[in-house]
Amino acid sequence: MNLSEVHTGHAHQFEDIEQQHEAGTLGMWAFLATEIMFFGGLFAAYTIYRTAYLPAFETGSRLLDLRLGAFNTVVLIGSSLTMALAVRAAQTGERNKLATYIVLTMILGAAFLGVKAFEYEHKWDHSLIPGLKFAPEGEDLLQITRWHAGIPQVQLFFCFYFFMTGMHALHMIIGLGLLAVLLVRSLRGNFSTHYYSPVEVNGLYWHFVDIVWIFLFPLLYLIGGRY
Amino acid sequence: MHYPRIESHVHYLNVNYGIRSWLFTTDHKRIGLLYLASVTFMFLVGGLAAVLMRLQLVEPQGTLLEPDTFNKMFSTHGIVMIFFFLIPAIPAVLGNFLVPMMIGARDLAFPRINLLSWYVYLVGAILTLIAILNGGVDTGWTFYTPYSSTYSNSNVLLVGIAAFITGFSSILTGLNFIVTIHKMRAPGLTWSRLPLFIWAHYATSLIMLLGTPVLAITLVLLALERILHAGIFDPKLGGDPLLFQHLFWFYSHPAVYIMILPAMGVVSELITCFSRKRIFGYKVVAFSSLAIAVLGFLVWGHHMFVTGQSVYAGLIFSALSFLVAIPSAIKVFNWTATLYKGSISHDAPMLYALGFIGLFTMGGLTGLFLASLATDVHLNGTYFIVAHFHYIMVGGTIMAYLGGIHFWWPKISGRLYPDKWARFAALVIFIGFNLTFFPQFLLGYLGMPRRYAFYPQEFQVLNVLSSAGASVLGVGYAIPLIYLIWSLRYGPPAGPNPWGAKGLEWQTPSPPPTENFEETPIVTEEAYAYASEDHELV
Amino acid sequence: MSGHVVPVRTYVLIFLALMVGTALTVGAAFVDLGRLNTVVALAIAVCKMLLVILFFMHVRHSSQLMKIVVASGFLWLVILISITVSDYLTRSWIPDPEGWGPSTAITLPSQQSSTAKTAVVAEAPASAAAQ
Amino acid sequence: MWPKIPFQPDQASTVARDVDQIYLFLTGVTVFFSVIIFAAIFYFVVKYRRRSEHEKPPEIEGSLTLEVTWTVVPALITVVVFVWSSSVYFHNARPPRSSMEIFAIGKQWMWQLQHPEGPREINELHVPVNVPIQITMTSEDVIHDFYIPAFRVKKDVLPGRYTSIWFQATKTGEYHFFCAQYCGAEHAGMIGRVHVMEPADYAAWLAGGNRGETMEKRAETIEKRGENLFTRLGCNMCHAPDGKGRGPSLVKVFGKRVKLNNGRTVTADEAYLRASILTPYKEVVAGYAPQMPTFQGQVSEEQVLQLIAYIKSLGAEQQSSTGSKQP
Ligand code: HEA
Ligand code: HEA
Ligand code: HEC
Ligand code: CUA
Ligand SMILES: [Cu+2]
Repeated sequence: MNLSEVHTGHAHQFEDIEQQHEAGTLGMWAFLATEIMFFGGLFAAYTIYRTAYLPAFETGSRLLDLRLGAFNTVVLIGSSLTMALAVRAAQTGERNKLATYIVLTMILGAAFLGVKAFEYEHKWDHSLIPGLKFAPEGEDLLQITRWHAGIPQVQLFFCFYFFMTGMHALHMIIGLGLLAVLLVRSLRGNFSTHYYSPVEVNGLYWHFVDIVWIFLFPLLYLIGGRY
Repeated sequence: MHYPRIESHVHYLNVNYGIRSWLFTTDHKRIGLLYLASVTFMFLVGGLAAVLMRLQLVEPQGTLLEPDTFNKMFSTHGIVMIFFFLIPAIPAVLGNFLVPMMIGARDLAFPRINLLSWYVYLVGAILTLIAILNGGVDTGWTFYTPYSSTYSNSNVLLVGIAAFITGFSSILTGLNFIVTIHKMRAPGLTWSRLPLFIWAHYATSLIMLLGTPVLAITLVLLALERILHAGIFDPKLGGDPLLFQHLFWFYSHPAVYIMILPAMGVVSELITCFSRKRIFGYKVVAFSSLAIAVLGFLVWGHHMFVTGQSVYAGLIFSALSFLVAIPSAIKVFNWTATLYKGSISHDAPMLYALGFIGLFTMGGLTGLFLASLATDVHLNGTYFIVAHFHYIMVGGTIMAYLGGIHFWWPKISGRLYPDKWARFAALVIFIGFNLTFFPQFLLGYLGMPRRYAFYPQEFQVLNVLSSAGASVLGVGYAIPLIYLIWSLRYGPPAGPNPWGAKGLEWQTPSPPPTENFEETPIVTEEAYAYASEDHELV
Repeated sequence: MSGHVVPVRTYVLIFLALMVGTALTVGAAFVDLGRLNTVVALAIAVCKMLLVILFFMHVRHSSQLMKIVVASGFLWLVILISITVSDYLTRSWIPDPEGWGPSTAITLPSQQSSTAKTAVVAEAPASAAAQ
Repeated sequence: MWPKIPFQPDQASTVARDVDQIYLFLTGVTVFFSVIIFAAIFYFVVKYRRRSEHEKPPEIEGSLTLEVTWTVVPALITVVVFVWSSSVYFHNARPPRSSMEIFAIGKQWMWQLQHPEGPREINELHVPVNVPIQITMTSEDVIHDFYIPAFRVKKDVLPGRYTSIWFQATKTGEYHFFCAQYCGAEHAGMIGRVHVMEPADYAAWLAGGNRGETMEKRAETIEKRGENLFTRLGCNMCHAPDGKGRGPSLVKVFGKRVKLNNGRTVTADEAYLRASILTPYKEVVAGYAPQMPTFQGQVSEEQVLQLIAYIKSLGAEQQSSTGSKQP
């Protein structure tokens, strides 16, 4: 939707703004159904290998930093809250609040990605990168043998760790890009109580990415327990 | 009767000119034509590969191509025909053109996403062509691991990425259709009044939305596995190659219904129009499209009966495969019953539609041989399967596609094509088709495996027959290509409704104006209400 | 355009509930519940997801159609996972009645141990599930 | 002369007849429905052809009776086919206990077939007629597929796993076998011949009478080769027959219910033995430390099979031996 559409009210193919709004929301939800299946392929593969190689997956899970994972969970849920508040601000036409909440959401999103990058670097230092540099050492190795898990199977766990969190991070990055556009538009005053569909649609996307993480966190960081 | 010359009104083709007006168009009709040009090109590429294969297979020793080259040919053929021709063919060409018009809308819900989908398709197609010219790919269209992930020395990565990208064009098209059909129907156009073409596209879109992403992620995994060798599909590192097959077929079986459902929609339109009758059992036919789409998601494992899948899973998949055949059967019977006491004309589109019913029936019924476990053990991986799916995809979908192109050509171009040639071509294609692929059923039963660059002597006769048929078929396809292009310039003007058909798309001039209708139509009757008034042929 | 405006309080409450959920999952990971650990973790995740979907994403106040779209997305995920898993779980179930010798394995390498070839059918599901 | 077109492959195994019957039935169904549909279309198209542009056909909504009929009839047919076909398939999923066992290894692009008595063949397989034969198969690289059209049997051959087929030939003669899963450049060349022989001829062949060139000259039994390997790889250093080594004794381990240190109990079948050699850390016998090194990468699939055959020859617990030795 470009600017001219905002001024004329709705795009030419729609009857009115209401129809356009509904179409946008339905479109985003349909897209999210697609996204569910996109991640779904990964979750299915994960389920199979986790069932098959539980000890190895537990070992792998213990090599992740639980604190960072939990911290990121909090950050991301926080960003979902600010996003929800942003949508609300758009609904009620509070422009300044809208921009503020978008900025907050972006900050939290960026914080999440920063922590993720830190974790990745840590994994690289400890040679836990499947395919490229996978040679768990020292205490890590000890743990692995203690649990009688095969190194290749632990590597599989790390495949999933990187594929899943990587895919998720990619979605976050795209989300941040979308938010940046949204921020500019909100600062330009493009949205009103009559027209805030893009804010809402972006919000849906952001919450979805949050939901993916809500599952990734226990499935990757918490399996096998820490007792 | 007098109708204005095409040039005399402003329509989507002459509203503006120049390459930019096409490349940046958001008009669904123009995008449909962009797709038409690109899928036709890809069909010729895939067809060329088929021609080379059939030439090679005339002789048992196969001296024309190196085995390696032959493998690249059938891979190219399968990948191009499936991902770049048949999946977009009807939805992205006819669907794009017709879905908004049939429901009385001015455009699809997201015109720019629609254009984007074409560009995405284009990028995928170009990458594939680059990969083919750069040495090709030799994994077959199924990309089975660990061959594709570890052992193949060809451009698997590039083609995988290309297929991944193209998948998104399919997703975007499906998304657009779903939203458009839900939200943008003309006043009075209730669900029970929708043309069956729309129902079929709705069902197809469901599959595109829910199935394609799984293929996408699978190809990502394949690509990563190929780059990193981390072991997801490599048994040496604890992976399971069968998991790839599960994920692949989770998309690719439903994908065969992406290929057939729109064709069924087209045939419903053709049969009703050319027998001037309401469809027999509208509700059943509409509902069976949805049933096929949903049940189609539950049967993917029937491609894995002999690959080491659990015997019990095999039983379940077999039973469900039989189940999904029932709604198809219902459709076939209803189409046939629609003919009863009709006023049947023998125009070219109708010939294609009738050809579709017959050949789809044969193709579908031979699918039962494969859904049945004991016989599939023998037939899996043989030419029987090749024959099965060509009967459905070439004998079925392409027939319907050509029928649809002929039917709506006057609407698309505003011109009529030479009817005699069209009927002649339909006949040549029908004969050539059967000559090409019927022998392959026999070959398969005799045990000739597919994807063989050379083969034992005893299979030669049938292979020669098949190759002979392919040349007839090739000629058959060339004829419409020529006269349709010819008609663009020399065809007589068609008028808004040359067939006396009922859909909304026929109530607007040919070619239609950019916004499709002068004013939004209001629908007051059921679909195919041919009995409601006298037909004036226009 | 008239969307349903949810009070800020609700959002904050949902946020707090999500925090509690997070704390619970982390806590549960430190308690040995055997195989229940996974079940608990997933149950909590599903609850959190529902909260996000219903409130943050406004599905609670959306049309029937929206609800169906959301539900079908998850239904399809369940189809994908459950049928695929059913293959893996039953691969080692080859029945082995009298008169028929052990048939060779069709399992993932790791499941080979549980390939209880001599086990009778009734016993097999248990051994497969024990994975 | 007009060349003769064959319509049916040789029918040379016990299951071939069963499969062909289903095939024939399905052909009947296909012909029946195709003829009905084609005939109806043709009849309608001629009878009701459009005679004038102003024809007004009667309005027909549909008919519930008809809809139900043509839903139920195909449904019943499919139920029949499903039950029939699945029972044949299911029956064939389990080799009879008295089968003679042959090992097959697929690799790009050849088949290696190993007889229990020692002879090893490449792309040729000699078997006696009227004896159930089980082929246990694995692959060294990609997925292949062992397919004998005349016997109507086929199964994918996977790396890292054992799959098997079995058949009982009913007619002596020579039949093709093919690789039916695409496996690379020479996929089409991965074919060979089964020679089905009278048992006496087979015995003579085994004894070295008329072997083809593809066969190895010196035929040690597979167990003997396994035994040599067992020493060469140093297995015997840890696995003393009296169980006093670092590892458990392997005498009579095959078919035994083994207790693992994680509390589970498993049956020591071929797959278990294979896993013990290649991934020993995964299943550790109760009472032992996970000290056994992996032999992954040091032994080929063929050698694994030889080791397994040797371990099996050390005796088996109870009923579980797969291969009774020979007819
Ligand atoms: C458009 C494409 C399309 C369609 C619609 C279908 C439709 C069907 N297919 Fe096909 N199939 C393919 C394309 C398609 N297939 C392809 C490409 C492959 C190979 C892939 C590869 O390996 O490369 C394949 C492979 C394939 C296999 C795997 C074989 C193997 O690899 O071992 C199986 C097995 O069950 C199968 C079954 C079926 C069935 C039961 C249907 C059913 O939906 C058919 C239903 C239709 C009818 C039944 C006809 C109408 C009915 C009547 C007139 C009434 C009488 C009816 C009854 C008595 C039931 N197909
Ligand atoms: C939409 C799908 C589609 C279509 C339309 C076709 C069309 C054809 N196919 Fe294809 N086919 C597949 C999908 C399709 N196929 C798939 C998925 C496979 C499996 C691949 C795999 O194993 O991975 C396959 C495999 C396959 C094989 C088996 C290869 C093997 O296993 O070794 C063969 C062999 O005969 C074959 C033949 C043909 C022929 C003769 C046509 C003909 O209909 C083609 C006719 C078209 C033309 C001849 C081009 C048009 C010609 C002109 C307009 C004239 C001018 C052109 C020139 C001068 C070139 N196909
Ligand atoms: C360093 C000593 C060592 C060597 C060398 C060794 N093993 Fe073992 N093996 C063990 C130990 C210890 C165990 C028991 C613990 C376990 O299951 O991992 C064992 C277990 C086994 C088992 C499972 C036995 C059972 O009772 O279930 C088999 C089979 C086996 N080994 C075969 C072999 C073969 C074949 C070789 C040679 C290729 C070999 N081993 C070499 C130490 C060894
Ligand atoms: Cu081996 Cu094909
Ligand atoms: Cu299928």
